[in-house]
Amino acid sequence: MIQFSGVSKYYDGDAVLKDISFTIEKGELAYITGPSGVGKTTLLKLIYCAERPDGGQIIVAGWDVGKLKQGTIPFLRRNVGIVFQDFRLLFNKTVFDNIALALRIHDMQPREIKETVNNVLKDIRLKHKEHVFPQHLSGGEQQRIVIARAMVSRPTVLLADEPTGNLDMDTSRNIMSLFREINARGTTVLIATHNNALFHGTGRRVLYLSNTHIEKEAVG
Amino acid sequence: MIQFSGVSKYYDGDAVLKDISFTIEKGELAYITGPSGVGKTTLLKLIYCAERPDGGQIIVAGWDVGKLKQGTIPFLRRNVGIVFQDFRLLFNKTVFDNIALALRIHDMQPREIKETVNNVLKDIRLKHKEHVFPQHLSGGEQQRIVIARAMVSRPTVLLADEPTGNLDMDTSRNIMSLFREINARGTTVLIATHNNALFHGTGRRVLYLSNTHIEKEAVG
Amino acid sequence: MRTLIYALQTAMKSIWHEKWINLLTVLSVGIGLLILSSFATVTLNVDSALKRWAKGFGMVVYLDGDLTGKAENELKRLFLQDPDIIGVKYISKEQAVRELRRTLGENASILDELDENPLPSSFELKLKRELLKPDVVKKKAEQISRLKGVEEVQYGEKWLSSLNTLSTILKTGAVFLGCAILVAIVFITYNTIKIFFYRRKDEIETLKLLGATRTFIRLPFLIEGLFIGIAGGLISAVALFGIHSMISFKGADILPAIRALMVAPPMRAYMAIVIAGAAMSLTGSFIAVGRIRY
Amino acid sequence: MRTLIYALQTAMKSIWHEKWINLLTVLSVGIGLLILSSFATVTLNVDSALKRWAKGFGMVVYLDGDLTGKAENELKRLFLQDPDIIGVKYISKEQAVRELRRTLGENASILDELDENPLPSSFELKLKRELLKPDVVKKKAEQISRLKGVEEVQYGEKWLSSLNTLSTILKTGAVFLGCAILVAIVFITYNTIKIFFYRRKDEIETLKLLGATRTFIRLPFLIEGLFIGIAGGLISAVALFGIHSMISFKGADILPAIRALMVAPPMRAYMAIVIAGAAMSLTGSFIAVGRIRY
Ligand SMILES: Nc1ncnc2c1ncn2[C@@H]1O[C@H](COP(=O)(O)OP(=O)(O)OP(=O)(O)O)[C@@H](O)[C@H]1O
Ligand SMILES: Nc1ncnc2c1ncn2[C@@H]1O[C@H](COP(=O)(O)OP(=O)(O)OP(=O)(O)O)[C@@H](O)[C@H]1O
Ligand SMILES: [Mg+2]
Ligand SMILES: [Mg+2]
Repeated sequence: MIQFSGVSKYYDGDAVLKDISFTIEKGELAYITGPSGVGKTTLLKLIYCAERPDGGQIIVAGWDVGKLKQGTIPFLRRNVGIVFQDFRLLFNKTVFDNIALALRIHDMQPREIKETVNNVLKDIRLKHKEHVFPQHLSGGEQQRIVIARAMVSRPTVLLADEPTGNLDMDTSRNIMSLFREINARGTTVLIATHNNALFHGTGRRVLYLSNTHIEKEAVG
Repeated sequence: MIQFSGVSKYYDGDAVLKDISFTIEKGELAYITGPSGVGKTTLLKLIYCAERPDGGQIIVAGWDVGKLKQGTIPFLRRNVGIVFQDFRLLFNKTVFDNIALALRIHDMQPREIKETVNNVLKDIRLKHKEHVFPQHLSGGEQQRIVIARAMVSRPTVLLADEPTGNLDMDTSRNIMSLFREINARGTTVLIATHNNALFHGTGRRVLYLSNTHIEKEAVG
Repeated sequence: MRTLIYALQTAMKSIWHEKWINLLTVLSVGIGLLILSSFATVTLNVDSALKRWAKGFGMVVYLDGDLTGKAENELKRLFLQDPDIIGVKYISKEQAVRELRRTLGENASILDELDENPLPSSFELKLKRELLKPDVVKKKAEQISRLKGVEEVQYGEKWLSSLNTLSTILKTGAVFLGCAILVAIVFITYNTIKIFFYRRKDEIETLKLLGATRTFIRLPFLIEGLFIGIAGGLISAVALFGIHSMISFKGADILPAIRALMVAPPMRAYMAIVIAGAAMSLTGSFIAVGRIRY
Repeated sequence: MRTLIYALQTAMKSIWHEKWINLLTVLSVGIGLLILSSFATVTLNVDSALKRWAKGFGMVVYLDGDLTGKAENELKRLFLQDPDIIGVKYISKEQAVRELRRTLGENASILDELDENPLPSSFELKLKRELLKPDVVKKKAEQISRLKGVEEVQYGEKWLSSLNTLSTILKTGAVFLGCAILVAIVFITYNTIKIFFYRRKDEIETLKLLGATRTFIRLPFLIEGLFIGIAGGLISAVALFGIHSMISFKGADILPAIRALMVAPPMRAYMAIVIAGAAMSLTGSFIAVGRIRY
């Protein structure tokens, strides 16, 4: 589903990722970890084509991401749900509309949108905040909305960047079980985090990023 | 230094904080904790007058915050350094200028600004990113810049909202020792976090927020 | 299709939400178009008036007093053959006196005291419109004045050159003003749409990351720009019509001829204003939205 | 003080950084001011021309042919005493003939054939400026025509009312256009400054939280608006001067009198344009920045 072959990425001449190769199979749930500034977010950006690789090849859901034309990028992104580290919620839209937007882009019918959004709001236990604007939510609540928006369109790939950075342990556990659920429905999930507690004892594959390369691969 | 007496705060009729009273002494370093959405950020906002209390009295560094006139608010805030949960870095200014801004507002001389900012950049180990724009930094690096900006003007009170949400354990420890250092120089520090690991074994005062009131006060 | 509906909804919401700034933009665009179209109308009118005058422009060829009827006919034949001359009118001594009498009005009685008619007979020649340039006319006049039996050739030298200069000045002015206002209108819309664009900058960045196509992102802004242009055009068309009616109504009191002289902008011109407004605003919006890069 | 320096730096950086949009704003403001001041100049000129004409406006009182010199003197005394009349000029029969001769020009020779002078003697009266309203003049004329020895009173009834209407129309137009363009200029600056404001919205929110005063936040925008207004004003002042010079230069070819007739905008007026531009733009910026609430 996600396949990196010899991928490199430089920023201003400094390598952030160098000759990275790995494969995430369809239906897998895997983690990327490593200290702050190691390149976890950069790696995810390469997958959804917000950055272009300086070398190597990236195949995501059959698309050769590095060679994608500008006009084709939206169609790749419709297959990829993203939990952004910096949230990117729209402050002039209610919680409901923020999530619904992802479906509008998919050209879904209004009635269907309503049903789907309400369901996902129940899943993240924020149905009562439906008509609230995001700036009136706590950091943790916002984080859950971002997760909801990423998964509501049932993408084939789900990328999550530090999805529990603003959550206490209880809520974190809750969110992680949500990810497992989505994964069970067939979505490939890739989670970037520095929080070892998230993958300890899960039995999932963990890629350890360190100083521009994948240092080791282990089972969490 | 910070004194809450019977403070309440309602959002749309729902109480977030109700009849809260506590005092943080000058020179203290204390923690506020509690699950996501309990009102930690709200409590901090009351201190720097981004929200007004619906009842009770708040005294910060001698100012009666609840009754501050619009024109006086900037002068309160110059005494309060804030590490925002959502960072609030300026993406059109370099790292250096982002931090320098806090000093320009304080009407400091350009030469002095340069020296002070360079020192603080060394403290957070990001001197080499001086001329980089924040959007080109990793989440953790951005977090450290926000901390630097909050403390560069040597405020009498420092508020930190989830200052390690985006940091791995190593960097977190580093940042916490920075806070202790600032505190040792006489600044009163109040840290809001859901991460128990941050205050476990520090011997500092911890306020446990739960369901609109302070449930218990303990030593971490 | 659903994209269009959604874009329309978004545009409508934005138009309503930002009604003041939209209203001011529409008014500014309307004022610009009104000034432009008023100036065009004035130029059109002046130009058509000039053309009329030019049409009436004639050379008067005074004949020697003692010329025989035959010689006069000879001259007339000559003028009629000349391809540059499109009208030849013979004015006899008697007609000349009658005209003078009319000119004198009340004082015409002095003419009664005359025994003999002192006025010469003359030809009034009309030149082809194309030749009505000061220097061409001058050459023609000299040429004619050298003919046998011609005493003198008179024509409004001063006026002719004035009319030409005035017409040129007005047309140059119209082109300059036109360009300036065109740029201004495009810019005003650009500015307003840019404001909306910046207000939604974060939103657009996020939309891009969520997989929205360029059309999905751009369409609401273009619709809003189109609306502004059409509304501005309509306002200025209505205002132009009002002003024109008022002037031809009020003006008729001053100068009854004004009604006959004034050229009303045709229906097509009003439509053109609206279309021009729409085109300018759309251009401005297009530039404001800019290239969208993922 | 350091705040001012910092604000100046910020404003300068923004002016340079956004040079295109700033240039277009300056040009738009300049065009608006130019149209406004051109129209004002035209109105001023027309009005002053009208005033001159009005000053030259006279009533001609034709006297009975058989009036004695004493009776004429009596009438003159009467006119001189009338407070409404500020100028009395006697035109004898002989002067009348001389004037007619001049009017006839070439054809004046017919007058030589006359034995007796058929023209009446007359008075030319000038009325006080304040009385130059169509109905007042009419009443006065009727009153005078009833005097003994007066044959007829003539005056340019049509023209007088035309001039009045024209002057009113122009002044009303100037006021309307003035308001419209004033609003447009304020709005254009508002729009541009608002764009800058929105671009820096996050920055401003953060500045507020970091303890910046309102002045610190607002000053750069106001300086930028002031700059736009002054630049626009200067451009339009220079353009107006250029156009005015060109017209009085070129126009002199057409109508030599134009140079004497034309009222040049005084130096003060040019300064006024710049100041007006600055004031309007500053107003626009002020509104754009809005109330800053912490
Ligand atoms: N657009 C950019 N231009 C230049 N340098 C960049 C850019 N984006 C990221 N970097 C740099 O690349 C490195 C990796 O950044 P990245 O955001 O991928 O880290 P990360 O692993 O997500 O860290 P964190 O856990 O702190 O979020 C950092 O040192 C950062 O400063
Ligand atoms: N401006 C607002 N208007 C309405 N409700 C608000 C507003 N700000 C916060 N709230 C609500 O108040 C509650 C407390 O929010 P707050 O941000 O203080 O939580 P928190 O303790 O900081 O949580 P977290 O750890 O997730 O950041 C939340 O339920 C939130 O939805
Ligand atoms: Mg990251
Ligand atoms: Mg919070």
